[in-house]
Amino acid sequence: APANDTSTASPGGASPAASATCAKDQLPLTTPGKLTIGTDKPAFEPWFKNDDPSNGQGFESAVAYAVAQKLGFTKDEVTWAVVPFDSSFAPGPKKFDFDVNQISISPERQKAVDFSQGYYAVKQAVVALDGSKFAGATTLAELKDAKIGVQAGTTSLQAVQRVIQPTSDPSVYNQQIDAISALKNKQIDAIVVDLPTGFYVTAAQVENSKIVGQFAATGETPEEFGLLLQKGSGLTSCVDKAVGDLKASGELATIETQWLTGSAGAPELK
Amino acid sequence: MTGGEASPGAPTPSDDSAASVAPEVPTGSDGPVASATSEGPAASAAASEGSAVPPALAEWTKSDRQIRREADLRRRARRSTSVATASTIVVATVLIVGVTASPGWPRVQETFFSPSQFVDAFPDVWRGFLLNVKIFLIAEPLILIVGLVVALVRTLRSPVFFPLRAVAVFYTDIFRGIPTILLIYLFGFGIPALALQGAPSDPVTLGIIGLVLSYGAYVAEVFRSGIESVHPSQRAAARSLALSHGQTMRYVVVPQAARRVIPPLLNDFVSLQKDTALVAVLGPLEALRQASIHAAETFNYTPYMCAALVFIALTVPMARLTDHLAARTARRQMAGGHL
Amino acid sequence: MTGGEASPGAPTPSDDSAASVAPEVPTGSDGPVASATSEGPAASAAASEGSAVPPALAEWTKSDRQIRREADLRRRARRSTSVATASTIVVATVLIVGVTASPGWPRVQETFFSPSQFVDAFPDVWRGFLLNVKIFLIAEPLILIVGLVVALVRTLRSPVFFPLRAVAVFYTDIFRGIPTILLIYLFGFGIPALALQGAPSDPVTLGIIGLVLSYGAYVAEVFRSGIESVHPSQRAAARSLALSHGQTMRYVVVPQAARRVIPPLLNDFVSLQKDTALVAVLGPLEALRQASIHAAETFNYTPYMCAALVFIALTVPMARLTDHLAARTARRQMAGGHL
Amino acid sequence: MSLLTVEGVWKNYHHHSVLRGIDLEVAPHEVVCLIGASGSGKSTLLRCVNLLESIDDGAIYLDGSEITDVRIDPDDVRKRIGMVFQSYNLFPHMTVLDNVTLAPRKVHKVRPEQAEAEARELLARFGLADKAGEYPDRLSGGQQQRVAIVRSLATQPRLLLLDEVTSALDPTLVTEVLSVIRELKDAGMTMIIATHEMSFARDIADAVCFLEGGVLLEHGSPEQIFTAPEHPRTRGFLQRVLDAGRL
Amino acid sequence: MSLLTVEGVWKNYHHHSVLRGIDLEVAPHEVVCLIGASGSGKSTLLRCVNLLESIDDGAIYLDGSEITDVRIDPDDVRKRIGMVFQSYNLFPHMTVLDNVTLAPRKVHKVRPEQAEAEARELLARFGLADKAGEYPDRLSGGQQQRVAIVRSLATQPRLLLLDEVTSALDPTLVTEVLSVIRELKDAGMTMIIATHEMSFARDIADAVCFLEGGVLLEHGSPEQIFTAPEHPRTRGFLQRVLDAGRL
Ligand SMILES: Nc1ncnc2c1ncn2[C@@H]1O[C@H](COP(=O)(O)OP(=O)(O)OP(=O)(O)O)[C@@H](O)[C@H]1O
Ligand SMILES: Nc1ncnc2c1ncn2[C@@H]1O[C@H](COP(=O)(O)OP(=O)(O)OP(=O)(O)O)[C@@H](O)[C@H]1O
Ligand SMILES: [Mg+2]
Ligand SMILES: [Mg+2]
Repeated sequence: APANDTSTASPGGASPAASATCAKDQLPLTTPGKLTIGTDKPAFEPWFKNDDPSNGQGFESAVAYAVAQKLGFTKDEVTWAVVPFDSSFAPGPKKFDFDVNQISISPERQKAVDFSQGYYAVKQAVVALDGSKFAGATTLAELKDAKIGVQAGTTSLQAVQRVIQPTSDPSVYNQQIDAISALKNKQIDAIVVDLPTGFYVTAAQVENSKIVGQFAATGETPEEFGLLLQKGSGLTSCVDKAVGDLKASGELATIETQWLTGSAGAPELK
Repeated sequence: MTGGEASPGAPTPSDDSAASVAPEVPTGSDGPVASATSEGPAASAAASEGSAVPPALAEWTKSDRQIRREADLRRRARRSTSVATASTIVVATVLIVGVTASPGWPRVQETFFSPSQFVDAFPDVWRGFLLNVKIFLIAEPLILIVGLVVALVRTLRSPVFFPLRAVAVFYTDIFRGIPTILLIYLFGFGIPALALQGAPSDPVTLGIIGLVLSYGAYVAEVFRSGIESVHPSQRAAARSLALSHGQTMRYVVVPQAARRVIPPLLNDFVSLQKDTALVAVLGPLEALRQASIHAAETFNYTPYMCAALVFIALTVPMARLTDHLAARTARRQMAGGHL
Repeated sequence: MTGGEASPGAPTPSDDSAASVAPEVPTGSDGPVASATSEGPAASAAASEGSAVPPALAEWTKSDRQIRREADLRRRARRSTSVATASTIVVATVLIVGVTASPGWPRVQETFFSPSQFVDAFPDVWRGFLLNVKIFLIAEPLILIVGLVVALVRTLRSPVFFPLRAVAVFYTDIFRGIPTILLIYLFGFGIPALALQGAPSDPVTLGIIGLVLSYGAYVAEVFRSGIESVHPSQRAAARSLALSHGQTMRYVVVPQAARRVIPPLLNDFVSLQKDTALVAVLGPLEALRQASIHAAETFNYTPYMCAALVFIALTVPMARLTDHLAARTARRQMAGGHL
Repeated sequence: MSLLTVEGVWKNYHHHSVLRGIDLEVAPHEVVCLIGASGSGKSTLLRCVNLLESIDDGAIYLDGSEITDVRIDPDDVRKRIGMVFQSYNLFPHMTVLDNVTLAPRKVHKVRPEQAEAEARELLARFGLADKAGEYPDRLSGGQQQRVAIVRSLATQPRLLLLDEVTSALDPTLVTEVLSVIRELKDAGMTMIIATHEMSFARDIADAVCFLEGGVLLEHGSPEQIFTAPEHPRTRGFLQRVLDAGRL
Repeated sequence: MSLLTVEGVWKNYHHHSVLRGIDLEVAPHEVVCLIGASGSGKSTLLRCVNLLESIDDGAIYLDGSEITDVRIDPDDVRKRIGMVFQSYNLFPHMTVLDNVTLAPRKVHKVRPEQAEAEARELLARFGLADKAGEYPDRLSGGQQQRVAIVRSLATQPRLLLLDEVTSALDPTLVTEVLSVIRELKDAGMTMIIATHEMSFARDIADAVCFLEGGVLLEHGSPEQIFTAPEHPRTRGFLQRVLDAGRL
């Protein structure tokens, strides 16, 4: 996952400037009549399937279409735009109506962009090769001396720095493939990714690897992914409401169980 | 374009018949000025720069001594060449065997040199590469213009132009100092953020702006050094003909400078060709980005090799051309030419 | 190091007293060979290259005409300079007002120039930058060695060395053609994947290997052009003294080439300084990576400005030094010097 | 009235004076040769006359009007003066014809066809008719200098300055250039010639000036200067030239 | 026995022969001057003798043994021959002293102190004692050429080749270099001198060779060559030099 983030976040920090109605024809869209949704390329499993966000498969693709439906758009009225993580938060006009890219909500980020309320509460997990030195770790303290790799632009890095506080600087890679190559090459001892990605990595990407464990919730507010919108966007309240409705109706939970493995089987690291 | 076709000093077949051990030289007649055909001492002097008279090789028959000597030389050359070749082959073989026999080789081969991955990635990488080429083709002329203008501003010597010159110096200093990728970030995300009427927001355009400003600073310096390398006497000669500063630059200095800067310029363009990949940070799917997408998808680095190949296919010929031109320039300068 | 301290031709205070409208010149005595002190024509000839005799300015009193002329000149210069300055200021002001008055300016200011973000990011960026500097300092000497060796191999003219030369040519061509970042990928992930005994796996080391091989190819070309720019007569002079090819290179050609290539070399080092950032793809936290981490965390680009600043702080002085040296070299070459 | 008047001209570089109050008059159709050791200021004087250098004192008049006045456009002056240098004279990226027609076309705004016709005529007059299309580096040194002279004549200058036009030439090529200059004298061209060729100076000059250390030490007819120099320094200089086998 | 024997030497460049069967003998202590127009092959011949060029036919013997044999190490030959070029002679990055001591130290393995002492002695002998610490570009052209000669003498060569050592010099600087060569002749040095200075050649040479188009057309005593040249081409050449005021 290119930009899956965790950090303390207040869920649903929606803009108060909510437009009165969320009628489809009154929404201020980038392209009239179309809902443009952004995500990075490639789009990773389990969030998307086959690097094709428009197939409705994968967790985030399904969520995006569910939100679109709530806003009154048919599948045909949804278009996808490639938005690299770095440019998703660039100031200025956006080429998407909202961006779904495993972006964690944080107060700092909310100064720059709008978020919907969270659609997924994420936890970080540690992945190591079977039989490696740190594969049997059960506590965070045991991981202190590990050389840990993370992906740039994710909040896994902050999690590592705050929770594990390793003795040596973590390695930060542009892409997950690089982190995984380094793991395979034994240049690093473990990688930290969000839990769904972790499951996917161990199941499909790295043979003989295992999830060492997941981080315990850090106390305060849980880390959540939110949909990203232009700062002050007129869509924010509607999108936020749509997510809220999905949550309330249990639809979101259904999508989650369909596409994401549960957190069972990943012991919590103390 | 009258006459002058037969270059003096070069032997022509018709000379052979007349050639003898002491070949004929046109003896000095009256002054060269009087003779409208420019024969006489002038012509013979020109010819004598090549060699007093075109001597043909025909009359030379190799002596036995020379034939023996050359056979000797060939034998010695053959011996040492084969030693060298053999040792090179041995070293190369050891290297190749060492790498391919290493425990990780199958994995490396699979990860970096997978033919099927190559075939899969190639169309996309190629499509991306066309974008690189497009960016390059648009950026290059703009860079040349920016570079030339800035360089010309820096040649203005009068104190009147101090502020302008200061701007040019500031520009070249700062923009050479910042990593190109940062400039692309800055322009790519900064200009749209200003939300100005009519400001471009297309990432490719913005990336090109960043590249132009970054490379413009380099090219300005290249042009400036080229301009300064033109011998001051050329400038004096032009000014003494009452050409103005602008005319001197335009007709005399810049054309000569342009030829001299072609090699370093091409060097910069080889780099530019590679740095078009940086525009990827703004989103466009150029070759490297396409390769990295494929790599990320398949967890295989072969697409990068694919990208390396398309880049090499363009940059190596360009680099060779550069070398060739540089060598020619150097030869020219050695030959001196100028009286 | 005997004598020769008083440079001939330069006026010394003691000359002033003796100076007259027609200053004294040592008249030619016997031949210079006989006189052990090298006075006589030789010395006077040397002096006359500066000027026949050091003429002091003391005796020159400005005429009224000249005083008026200079006042006139100053007046004209002042007028045009102020016009130029005013217009520059106007343009600059319009530009600044235009940007800051744009609707997006407050957002831009907040996103790119936030002091608090700057303060937050600076320590990490600085720490990262120290790694850049370290990589640079290790890579630089290695690059010089690789470049020099490859360049020297390419100067070998004998056919015996053909295979070696071929390897050198192949190396420079390929490694100049591939984007540096690709080389770093290849070495950074390829070498550890080989799982060879004793092969390095530390990303910084691997990154340095990639940089060295990439820049080594460039620097080899720079050295080669420097070596070829040494006038062939210098080589002939050395060989005629019975120095071997190696000795000629070592004592005569390379020292002269080294001086000439300093400017282009420094140029390459400015680029290297910036390209150390590419090692980030292998994991190390250098300045640009630190900046991007901060930017991703806060969705604010100010950390990039922070990185730009630390880079400028190093590259601009280096670029200025390069320019200065290049200008000095150019002046030297103009002066000609060599008989 | 004299064509050119140089009046108390000083020129300083950094810490020394290269010209130290030069006075010189050149009448129309007169040929003046400047002689003197290397560094005596011959080239500098010529460059000052052509306004390629600013002077530090004194004044220079051409046709009676001051050309060193700050209000004068140097290019207007240079239109009336031709100059040929020791070396690096021709523009190597242009053909002989382009070299010759550049100034007429761009400065004097002569129509291209006319400029070309005139240039060809001049080239033919100096035995270079068949070189019009050549690039300078295909010419011998002597031919190059002849083209340079033709180029400076193409704008019909009032005054021609020649700065050691033969000293970069192989001795066997010198003759052809010198005979061009002789022909110009016969055609009535006013010239100032800095030269190391004493025999030529003696032969062609109406007046010879001996410079040393930026001072015009002696000025007279060639007979007087070469056979009975007044100043001991002139004698010393000529003696040294004689020793080198060059008189 | 002759010191140097050149026997039927040919040298080809691309499509023409620059030397066309040169035969020449130089006895010990003899001074041979090569004269001829530019491009006649003087420099090429000297370069062949010093093995800076390979020859295409013929043979060259030094002290009776063939130096053009393929088994001979050229550096061994060059140790016994000194050569001074027209220009770009000195190494600009070394002081005069280092220029002079380089070959003795690195090639002849003389101890540094001894090399320096000998170099200083030689420099003093040629009036350059106080220039030992200077860099070449601080010297006048004449001084530079004198240093170049000293440098080639420092390895005590059997034979000295001088290639137009004065033609890049200002005429007023020529004398000092020529007098050095005169002194060398008096000291008994064997020399081959390519020169354009006819009066000097007449004065110093034991034998003069006239080259044209790579052929040694005439070889004789200076009196014979300069006053009664046999070959009409020699006469033509000398006439042209005379026209240029250089005899
Ligand atoms: N641009 C300059 N800066 C400093 N000094 C200069 C400059 N140009 C010339 N000079 C000095 O001015 C003096 C006179 O030079 P000039 O070229 O006029 O002499 P010249 O008589 O023409 O000599 P030559 O016969 O060698 O051409 C010399 O001492 C020279 O070093
Ligand atoms: N490296 C080379 N390649 C091709 N031709 C060459 C080369 N070197 C010399 N020549 C040619 O060989 C001929 C003889 O040249 P050389 O330098 O020996 O003449 P020279 O008598 O020394 O002339 P000068 O008086 O000008 O020094 C000339 O025609 C020249 O062009
Ligand atoms: Mg001069
Ligand atoms: Mg020669």
